[in-house]
Amino acid sequence: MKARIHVTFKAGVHDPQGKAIANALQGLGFSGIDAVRQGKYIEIDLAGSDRAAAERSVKDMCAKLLANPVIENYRVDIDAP
Amino acid sequence: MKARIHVTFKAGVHDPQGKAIANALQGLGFSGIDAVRQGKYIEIDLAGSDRAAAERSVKDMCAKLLANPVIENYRVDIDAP
Amino acid sequence: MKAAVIVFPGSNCDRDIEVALRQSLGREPQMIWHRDTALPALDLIVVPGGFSYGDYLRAGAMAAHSPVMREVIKRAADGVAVLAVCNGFQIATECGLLPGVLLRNKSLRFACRDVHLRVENPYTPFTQQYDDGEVVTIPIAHHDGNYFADDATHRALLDHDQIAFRYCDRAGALTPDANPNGSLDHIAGVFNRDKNVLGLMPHPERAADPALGGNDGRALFDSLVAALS
Amino acid sequence: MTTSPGATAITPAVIAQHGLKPEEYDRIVAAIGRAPNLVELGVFSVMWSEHCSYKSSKKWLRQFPTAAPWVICGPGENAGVIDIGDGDAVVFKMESHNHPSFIEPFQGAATGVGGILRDVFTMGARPIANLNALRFGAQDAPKMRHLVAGVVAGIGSYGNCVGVPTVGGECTFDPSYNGNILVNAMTVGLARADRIFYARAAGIGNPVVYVGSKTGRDGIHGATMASAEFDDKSEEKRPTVQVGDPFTEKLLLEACIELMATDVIVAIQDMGAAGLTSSSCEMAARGGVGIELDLSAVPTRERAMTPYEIMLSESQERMLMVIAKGREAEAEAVFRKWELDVAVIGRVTDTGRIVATFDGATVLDLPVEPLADKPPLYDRPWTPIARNRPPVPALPETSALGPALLALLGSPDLSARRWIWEQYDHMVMADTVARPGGDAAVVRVHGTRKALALSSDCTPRYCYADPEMGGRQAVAECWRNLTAVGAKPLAITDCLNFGSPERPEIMGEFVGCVTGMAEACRALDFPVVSGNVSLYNETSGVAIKPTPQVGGVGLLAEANRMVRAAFRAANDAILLVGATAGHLGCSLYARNLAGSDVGQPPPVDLAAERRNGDFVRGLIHARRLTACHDIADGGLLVALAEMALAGDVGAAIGTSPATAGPAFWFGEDQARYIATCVPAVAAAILAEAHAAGVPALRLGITGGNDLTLDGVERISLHDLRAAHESWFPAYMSALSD
Ligand SMILES: Nc1ncnc2c1ncn2[C@@H]1O[C@H](COP(=O)(O)OP(=O)(O)O)[C@@H](O)[C@H]1O
Ligand SMILES: [Mg+2]
Repeated sequence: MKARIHVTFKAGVHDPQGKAIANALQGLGFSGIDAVRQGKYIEIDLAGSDRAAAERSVKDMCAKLLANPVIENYRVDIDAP
Repeated sequence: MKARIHVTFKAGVHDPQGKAIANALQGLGFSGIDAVRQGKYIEIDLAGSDRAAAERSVKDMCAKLLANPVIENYRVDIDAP
Repeated sequence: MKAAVIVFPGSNCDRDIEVALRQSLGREPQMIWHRDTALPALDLIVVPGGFSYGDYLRAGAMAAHSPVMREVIKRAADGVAVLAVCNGFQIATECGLLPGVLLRNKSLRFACRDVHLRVENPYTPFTQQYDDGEVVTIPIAHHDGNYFADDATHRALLDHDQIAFRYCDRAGALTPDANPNGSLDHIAGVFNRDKNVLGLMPHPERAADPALGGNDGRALFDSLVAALS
Repeated sequence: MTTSPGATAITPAVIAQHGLKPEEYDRIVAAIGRAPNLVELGVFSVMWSEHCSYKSSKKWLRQFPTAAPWVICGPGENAGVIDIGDGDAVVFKMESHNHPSFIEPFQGAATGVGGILRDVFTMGARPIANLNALRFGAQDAPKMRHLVAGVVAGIGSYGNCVGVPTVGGECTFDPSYNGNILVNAMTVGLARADRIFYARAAGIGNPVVYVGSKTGRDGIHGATMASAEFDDKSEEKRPTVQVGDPFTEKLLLEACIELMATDVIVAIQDMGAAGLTSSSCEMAARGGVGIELDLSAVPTRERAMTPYEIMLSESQERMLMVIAKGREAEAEAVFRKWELDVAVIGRVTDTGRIVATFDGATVLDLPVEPLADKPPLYDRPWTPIARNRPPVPALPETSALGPALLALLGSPDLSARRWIWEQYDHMVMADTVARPGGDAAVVRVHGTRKALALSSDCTPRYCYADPEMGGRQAVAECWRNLTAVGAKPLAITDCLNFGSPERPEIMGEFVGCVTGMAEACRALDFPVVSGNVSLYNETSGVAIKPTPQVGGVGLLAEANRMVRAAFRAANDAILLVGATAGHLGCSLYARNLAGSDVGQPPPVDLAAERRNGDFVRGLIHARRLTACHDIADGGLLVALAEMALAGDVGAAIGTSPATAGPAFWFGEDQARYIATCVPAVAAAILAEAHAAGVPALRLGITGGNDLTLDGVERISLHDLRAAHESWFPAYMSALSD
């Protein structure tokens, strides 16, 4: 199975990378950019085929390591095996 | 409109961060982890409502700035306005 | 005073802080490999700078969840002093030993240079040999030193005198130019509420020998030796 | 190119794809007495590439002096080794990562640093300093900011993470690098003189051990790429660029140093360019033995890797070693402690052959000698270079030195490089006593009174105009920089960056530069102990300016006798040491006025260089100087301004009819220093200089907040600082492509 994890900043946390990307895109001549936010995308290949168990386990990974709950949210999607 | 961009290493490109995350998860007692890959996830809020134009423009951003095609792939999804 | 320095895979300021501690202490601190989780009796634990686990994922995140940090947290709860410098500070916030978080520098660039710091609380074992409001010069070297905390946490830091050092200019003023990384309220270092844990981004161990261009960090090590011996 | 041996016919097209000429192929067949299979062809192609074989350059490199009483190991090993007394040795080398950095600036530069660090710690040395020499294209060339930003961030990210301070380097801009930037990295390490490790396999039956990252399909044919000229399509060919893993490098470094404290290791070599192929062949060749490898035992990262790929992969952060039989468990314990992949993948044999099996079948069986020691060597045709340069135009008679000085200090090549070196941790290891921004960087030898002075130098515009003079000047300037802090210059490494050797005029540049370097090394007792050659630095037939980068190491027996370039206090006497003819040819001042380089470079008088330098070093040793700075790019007035800015102390300079005029102030005559001393000793120093045949004169006195010339022209330090500090950040803040 494959778990797809998105880790993003919580609203209100300053995201200097997102802001820098927005500036750079404007500098390149792209217009109409209201806001840019940068997060992380993590893919995990998992053994087994119990989707619910996998989801629980990956959420636990997020809580324990992959995201910092002070500043980040996460979302977990599990592809069908 | 919102563009969601995933930037990931091309197959075969060494991903030391992914490898380190896999090791750390194993160290935390998680089992059944075959592989971990880390990528970037970027959200861009765009003015306007022409979805096809937005997609073209964001793909151009990826090619010019957000990804390095030598080692990275990107995927662009545009949410309906 | 019994002092120890925890060494993680990827730590790289461990020797530097060992040298600085030895100078103030008169003998060697113990170097503890991260796998040796049975800590001896100690008065001071140092979590040094560097790039533990490469700083992959988030600076300090992987070391924060290592078994030895669980022991350090227990000792801190028992009142043992913990000094967490640079990557150590990042580890300490990641494992909840200290409040807040260290984000990417506002410039998005690594920054290595001397900065001025204002001593905000000299009434702790770490800072008692500094004067209140004294301006000291100590180098920084980090990519993720942009201190952030939510409003409630920030208020609590203020209410409990937990801010140890602020980035300032030569005269002690908190000008925007004097903030090297975008830190909230110019925060360069914080204590826990009990003042037995200090985390700071600047490297006092690099300013404890005049030949290196400054000696202002020395008082921090001398303070600890005086307070804990 | 993934196939099993025998499956692919060795056609002329396949041979050409491997960068081998038909005659070279014939030579292979003759050497092994049969046609090679594809794996064998791949192995030959990398071993006989320009990068590994030095086939175009070797003839000329023999000119370099490589011996001195203090040289422990000259060229031929992974890095050079010199003796600095008390049983301490310094191990150092410079290497290029030009092509990868142009394609992927961050990872290309980062892995360049990783590679040179391994070259040094593979010899048993703990790296204590990094330097880097960067040559970028014109400031407004496409993508140039992006390249600058990526290269600098990449170098920083790797060195900072490993925890080795990056203490110095160079960075200049010139249109000849528009399509071919140069990224040269140098590492300096410290070892015990009796604990140097060499890459000489020995002991029949000893196991061959692989340690470090797993092998992937990275950079296959990278070594061949480094020897093939760029064309506009190469960006599309997208050669795989390696991603650096500085964390694994740090583990590898600590593990190797830990194991080197025992006597388990017999021979060791990093897997750099051409990976397992070059490390195994070279270790076997140096030891005069054979090596047998079981490629199925190599830890791999990807599925279904072929023997061809395993032999040629350039995956980073890997080492190969021969260890003493029966000591496998000890080695394994250390590597497991550091969480590294380790495997026994072969053994030393007495056959003189390199043999590899895969899944039980022999996939490669070649004699080592032709591979490593008998590559084709070329005596390429070359034409001596005599450029017909326009002479320096008649420059306007001007008394307005101030504006000219401000313009120079605010120009790309003379502006402060703070934007770069603040991104490098230059203080980690807590021994950096002279930080970047001065002449040589100075790093203490940990726990002793000694220190090393380090500098990296080359002036490509001189080398282009007159290769031989430029070659001399590169060495002389490096020697001068080390001298200016008070160090005794001991030895150099080099990185010779040139265009295609298949063009006689490029070969002419090469021959000229090497000849000039060799002359200077001999005259200054400054031998070459290691180096690297990078050819084919051209895009669509446009070559870079010849860039023979020199990296020098000097010794301060007592670190605390070092002087800095900064004016130390007010009321010091300012002295100029060395003769000033006012040579404006090839100067930055003339370039600024003429819009391009004009005239011939300044002559380098090696005897004067040595006389003046030895005199200055003697003064520093005797603690008679308060500051010292060598005079180079931009000339005397630029050097004075740099000293004033570094110390935040101004100066009042008196001129005379003999000295007035831009040629005096901005000429780039060589062998010169500005020194300061307390006024009481100035007269004695001038008298001694005179007696020693060293031209010297008194220029003025330090103090105030301005540079004052003749009491007439007054340039405030504030304005100078603004000009000096603002160019780089302003340039980079416009980062948009
Ligand atoms: N320009 C040069 N001057 C002196 N020695 C050189 C030069 N170029 C290469 N060498 C020496 O030749 C040997 C092989 O160099 P190289 O292939 O670059 O080493 P590595 O395989 O470690 O990358 C080294 O010992 C190097 O020091
Ligand atoms: Mg090597």
